[in-house]
This record gives sequence, C-alpha cells and structure tokens, in this order.
Amino acid sequence: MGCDARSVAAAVVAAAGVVGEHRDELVRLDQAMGDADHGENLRRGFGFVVSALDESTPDTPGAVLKLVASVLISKVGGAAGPLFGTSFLRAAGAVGAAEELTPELVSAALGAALGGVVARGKAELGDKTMVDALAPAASARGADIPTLLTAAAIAADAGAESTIPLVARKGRASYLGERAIGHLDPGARSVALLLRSFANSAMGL
Amino acid sequence: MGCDARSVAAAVVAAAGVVGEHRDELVRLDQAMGDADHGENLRRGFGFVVSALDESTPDTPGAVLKLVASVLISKVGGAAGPLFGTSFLRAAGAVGAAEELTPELVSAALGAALGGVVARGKAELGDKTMVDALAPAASARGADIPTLLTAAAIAADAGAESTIPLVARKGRASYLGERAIGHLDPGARSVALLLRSFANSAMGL
Amino acid sequence: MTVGIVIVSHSAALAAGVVEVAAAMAPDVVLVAAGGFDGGLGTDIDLVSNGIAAAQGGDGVVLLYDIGSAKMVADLAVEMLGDPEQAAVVDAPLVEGAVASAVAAQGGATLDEVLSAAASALNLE
Amino acid sequence: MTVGIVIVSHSAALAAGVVEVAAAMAPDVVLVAAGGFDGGLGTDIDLVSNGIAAAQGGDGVVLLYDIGSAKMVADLAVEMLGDPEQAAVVDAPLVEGAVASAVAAQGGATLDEVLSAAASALNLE
Ligand SMILES: Nc1ncnc2c1ncn2[C@@H]1O[C@H](COP(=O)(O)OP(=O)(O)O)[C@@H](O)[C@H]1O
Ligand SMILES: Nc1ncnc2c1ncn2[C@@H]1O[C@H](COP(=O)(O)OP(=O)(O)O)[C@@H](O)[C@H]1O
Ligand SMILES: [Mg+2]
Ligand SMILES: [Mg+2]
Ligand SMILES: [Mg+2]
Ligand SMILES: [Mg+2]
Repeated sequence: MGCDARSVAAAVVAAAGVVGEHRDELVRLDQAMGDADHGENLRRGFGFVVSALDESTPDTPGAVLKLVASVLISKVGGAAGPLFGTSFLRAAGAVGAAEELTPELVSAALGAALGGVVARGKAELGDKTMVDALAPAASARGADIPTLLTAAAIAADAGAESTIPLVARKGRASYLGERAIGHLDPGARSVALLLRSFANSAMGL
Repeated sequence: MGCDARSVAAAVVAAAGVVGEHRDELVRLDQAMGDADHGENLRRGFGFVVSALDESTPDTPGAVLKLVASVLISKVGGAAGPLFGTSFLRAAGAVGAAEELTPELVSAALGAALGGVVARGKAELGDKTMVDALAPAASARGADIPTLLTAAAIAADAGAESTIPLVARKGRASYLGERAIGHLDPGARSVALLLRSFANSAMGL
Repeated sequence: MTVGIVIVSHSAALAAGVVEVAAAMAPDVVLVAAGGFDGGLGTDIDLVSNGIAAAQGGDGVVLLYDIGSAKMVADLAVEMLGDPEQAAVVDAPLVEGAVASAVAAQGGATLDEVLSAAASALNLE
Repeated sequence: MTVGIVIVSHSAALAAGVVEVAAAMAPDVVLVAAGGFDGGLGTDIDLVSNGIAAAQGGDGVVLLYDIGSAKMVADLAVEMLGDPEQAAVVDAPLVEGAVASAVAAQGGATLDEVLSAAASALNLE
C-alpha cells in the first residue's frame, strides 16, 4: 500500500493522538522555560486539525499538509502556530500535486519544513529551538519511507536532547539566559514526538 | 503690606483663575503638539489647589507653596503635574520658614523652581519646553517683589515666544520632529501666564 | 488618508491600551488593536489579518508587535497579502514605536517614513 | 521573595496588559499595574506609590514606564521613598523590559540584576 492522501491524513490523526498524550509533558517543559502553554497550544491545534480532516480528506498528500498548515496557523496562539504552520505549508509545496509520497518527496518535505521554520523564526542550529530537532531530521536518509522517517525520528530525538545544555537565543526562553541550561526545549521535543509518530505510522503501512 | 502666607495664597488663587480663563487656549496649543490636555490638566489641578487653600491657609509662604506642590503632583495627570509640582516644592524649600517673602527669597524661589523642573524633566534651554520660559524668568532681577516679578513675567513671555521656531527635544512634542516648528510650547505659555498673574498680584499688594 | 497601524499583542488589554495611548496624539489615524487569542493570552492571525484590512486606507499599514509569536504572526499576515506595498512589520519597541508611528502617520508620513519614525522611537522622550 | 515590578502607564488597559503578558513567564513575581488617571488617560502618583508598596516584598521594586510624565511620576514616587535600595526606575522599552524584568525576578535576581536585564531587553526575542 502506498503513501497516499488517506495514509498521510491517518498519520496526522495518529500524531494528534500522540500530542494529546504528551500534552502535560510539553506543558511542564514550557513551564520551565516559557509560559507553560506549548502542550495545550499543540493539543488544541491538532484537535482542530483532526476535526478538519474528519470533515473532508483532501485528495493529495500535499493538500492534507496544506490543510494542517492552515489550521495550525489560525488555531495555535503561540510560536508553534506560525512555526509548525509554515513548516507544513512549505512541506505541502515540496510534495506538490503528487498522488503518493516517495522517499524523495518525504525528504524534500522535511527539508522544506526546516526551511519554513528557519524563514519564520530566524533561529540557527544551537539556538535551543525546534530547529535543533528538525535540522538533523531533515538530513536523514532512507531507501524507503519507513526507514527514512525512522532515521529522521532518531535524529530528531538526539537533536532535541542536544538542546538540554544550551542557552536559548530565540523565543521566550531567550529571556532566561543561563537559567535555560539543563532544560529540554519544548518545541524540539514536539518535533521529535511528531516525527516518531509519523515513522510509526509509516511502518504500519 | 508684606508678602505673607495670606498674600501668597491669594496670588495662587488669582493664578488659578487665570489658568481657568486660558484653559481652551492651552488645550489648543497642546492639540497642535501633544495630546490636547494641558489646559484641562492645569485647570483641574489648580481647581484642587484652590479647594485645598479654602480649607486651610498654611501659615508661611513656604507652606503655601508646598501645599500647591503636593496638590499639583497628585491631581495633575500629565507632565505639568510632576514638573510644576517639583518646581513649587523646590520653591517652598528655597523660601524656608520665612514669615514674609523678600525680593531675595522670590528670586531664590524662581531659581529653585527652575532647578526643580530641570531635575525632573532633564530639558535644556532651547528644547522647546517650559524651561525656555522659566529659565529667563529666574534670571530676572528687581529691587522689590512687584518689579522683580514683572521682569520675570516679561522674560517668561519672551522665552515662551522663543519656543515657536524650535524643534522639541523633550516631552511628547519631541515625537513631532520638524512639525513642531511654528507652534508655541503650551508649558512655556502656562509658565508665562502664571508669572504674569503673580506679578499682577504683587503689584496690587 | 494616513498610514494605518495594527498593534499585535498576546494580550487584548495591552493592544487596546497601546491604541489608546497612541491615539491621544493621532486623532485622525486608524489604529487597530489585534491582541489576545481565544479569550486569553496568545496571538491570533485572523485578528491581525482583519486588523490590517480595517487599518488599510490606501496608504499602507504598519504592524507593531510585542514578543515572540506576535512578530511571526504579523509577518505571516503581511506575507499573505502578497503585496509589500500594502503593509509592513516594524521592529521597534511596542509602546514607544506605536506612539512614534502614530504621530508620524498623523503628520501625513508615507509608509516608509512611518517605519523609520518607529524604528528611532527609543531615542525620544 | 522576589523583586517586585510596577508598570506605570497613561492607560489602565496598557498597564494591565503588560502585567498579564509578563506574568505568564513569572508566576511568582508580584507585578502591579499603575495605569491611567481619574478614569482616563494620564499618570497617577498615588497609584504608583501604592503600587510600589504592594510590589515591595523586601527585595526591592523595579518601575517601568510608557512615555513622558510616566517616567517623571515614577521618579517622584521613588524619590518620595527616600531610600534608593527600595525601588528604582528603569529606562527600558516598556513591554520588552517588563518581560525581561519579570523573568529575571522570577529567577531570583537582585534589584540590580533585574535592572540590567530590563535594560538589555531589546536584544532578545
Ligand atoms: N524564533 C524561533 N525559531 C524557532 N523556534 C522557535 C522560535 N521561537 C520559539 N520557538 C519554538 O517554539 C517553542 C515554544 O512554543 P509555544 O510554547 O507554542 O510558543 P510561545 O513561546 O509563543 O508560548 C519553543 O520551545 C521553541 O522550540
Ligand atoms: N522633560 C520635560 N522637561 C520640561 N518640560 C517638559 C518636559 N516634558 C514636557 N514638558 C512640558 O510639559 C508641557 C506639556 O504638559 P502636559 O500637556 O500637561 O503634559 P503631557 O505631555 O503629559 O500631556 C509641554 O508643553 C512642556 O512645556
Ligand atoms: Mg509557550
Ligand atoms: Mg504562549
Ligand atoms: Mg498634554
Ligand atoms: Mg497628557
């Protein structure tokens, strides 16, 4: 079975479930370094995404990603809204009108997603943001989609962990200075959670 | 008759009347360069001053000035509050516990008032503020109080007029840049009005 | 007409207050508060997009923002217009920049002039 | 205890909104809004003095202001305390400085540390 619009939508719905399960963890991470809303921002935003996908499943993977983007942009009231929103929008652009995703398209989508986050938030690697998870994930390679996404998820996990000893230079956490040291960046954590969930969905294909 | 607490209080009440008569003019001046409240700020503040003096006339000129200061500080919601308030407070300090004002004390009071405005607002001569009226007034000299205050009033008038061609470098009007040129500074105008009124009161002594 | 101004904030009260303070020196300028999200703290792209439309009088719109996602949402809303002549986000301290922008707009400044007035706001007092 | 913070503004809504935004990152800091005068726009020394008292927990109070007379009133209120250890006015952009101050205070910073955090606020995002 291929990676068509329906499987992408199903992967997004599964990811929404994971976000919901990790809501409190993400809130706690954002409490240590921000305003304690990241988990709720994402839970709520992905809740609206699921409702939107319930109402209509767009007919290409790109159209699914575009719908996710527009819902996140308008329904998430924190940085994760424009950042994830822009990344899904760019990913949608990268996969274009293809009926099914290929490993090449997934790789292009990840690269475009990274480009979107960087364009929107201007963070560089090491600034203790979601970029630190997404950048290594975008460099992952694999001969098939499950392998590629698993490699991306592993890279994102390591990238998220790598934020712990850093001082934040973008986002609210930059106000904390040295006090950010020792804390995992919430946005990097959610990138890793999403990619792990996407990889799991891909393995079940 | 000497210049005792009662005459100083009477001069302040007369000045309050003048402020009331010029309310609309001061509002129009502040409309051109600020937020259109200077006339009402002063009318209202001096109204409270008059009520306070109605209730109790302090028994030295210095105590009258101090009462004026504290009422203006708490009852004027714009720059004129802390600026005039600080100037009356410093003037009160300069005349100390004297029972009657002398020309020397009046001169000291004007100098102290100027010092207070400058300490509070950090404006220099030529910044298009009330300092441009008060500074020349504080340099005025006279053998008796009416002569001194008349000279001060004339100097303040000229100083106020001198603000017309200037660009403002302090206060709200500084936001206007070149557009402040051609307008009389409202605070300089009210300094001139107050001193003219004080001079008139002194002549009637 | 004058350049219009949109205040993008995480707080509805903050945006409304900035509008109130800036409007005192700019009675003829359209100032729009785009603050808060879903009844609480947060940034709302729809409020911002509608705010731009409301503030647009033909001479352009300047957007100022408080922190973090407010800038990103302002940028997104402007990009969605697809025309850089229509609106621009300015990197300036919010309150000080809003007053400077409003006063400049009141004086008939162009979009570019309002942007530079906002950017130099902190040097004034 | 932490350093307390007073927001001096011409607008009650603006002061309350700044407090709301800053408090989101500083749940343990006492932030007091001292905005508006007599039901309208203006600065109110009594609100500011009472605000300092309310924000004082023993470690000092930082005051931030919007424009013009707000700074003068803040200075006056601090001078009236007669003790420079108790409170200080900081020259920083209001919103950005308030968030930086609140975050620093939340982290247990001293009065001096909060003041320098506020003063460097604009370099952060
Ligand atoms: N400029 C930026 N560039 C990249 N990522 C950012 C930026 N600003 C914030 N983030 C990410 O957003 C996360 C916080 O998201 P969230 O809590 O939803 O937003 P907010 O800070 O507005 O409350 C951070 O952990 C960080 O990973
Ligand atoms: N920093 C300052 N130093 C001296 N005078 C000042 C300063 N700021 C404002 N002023 C004076 O205050 C006047 C405006 O007073 P007012 O309208 O009551 O205050 P606001 O600007 O708060 O509305 C100006 O015309 C100017 O003379
Ligand atoms: Mg957050
Ligand atoms: Mg938030
Ligand atoms: Mg005024
Ligand atoms: Mg005023």
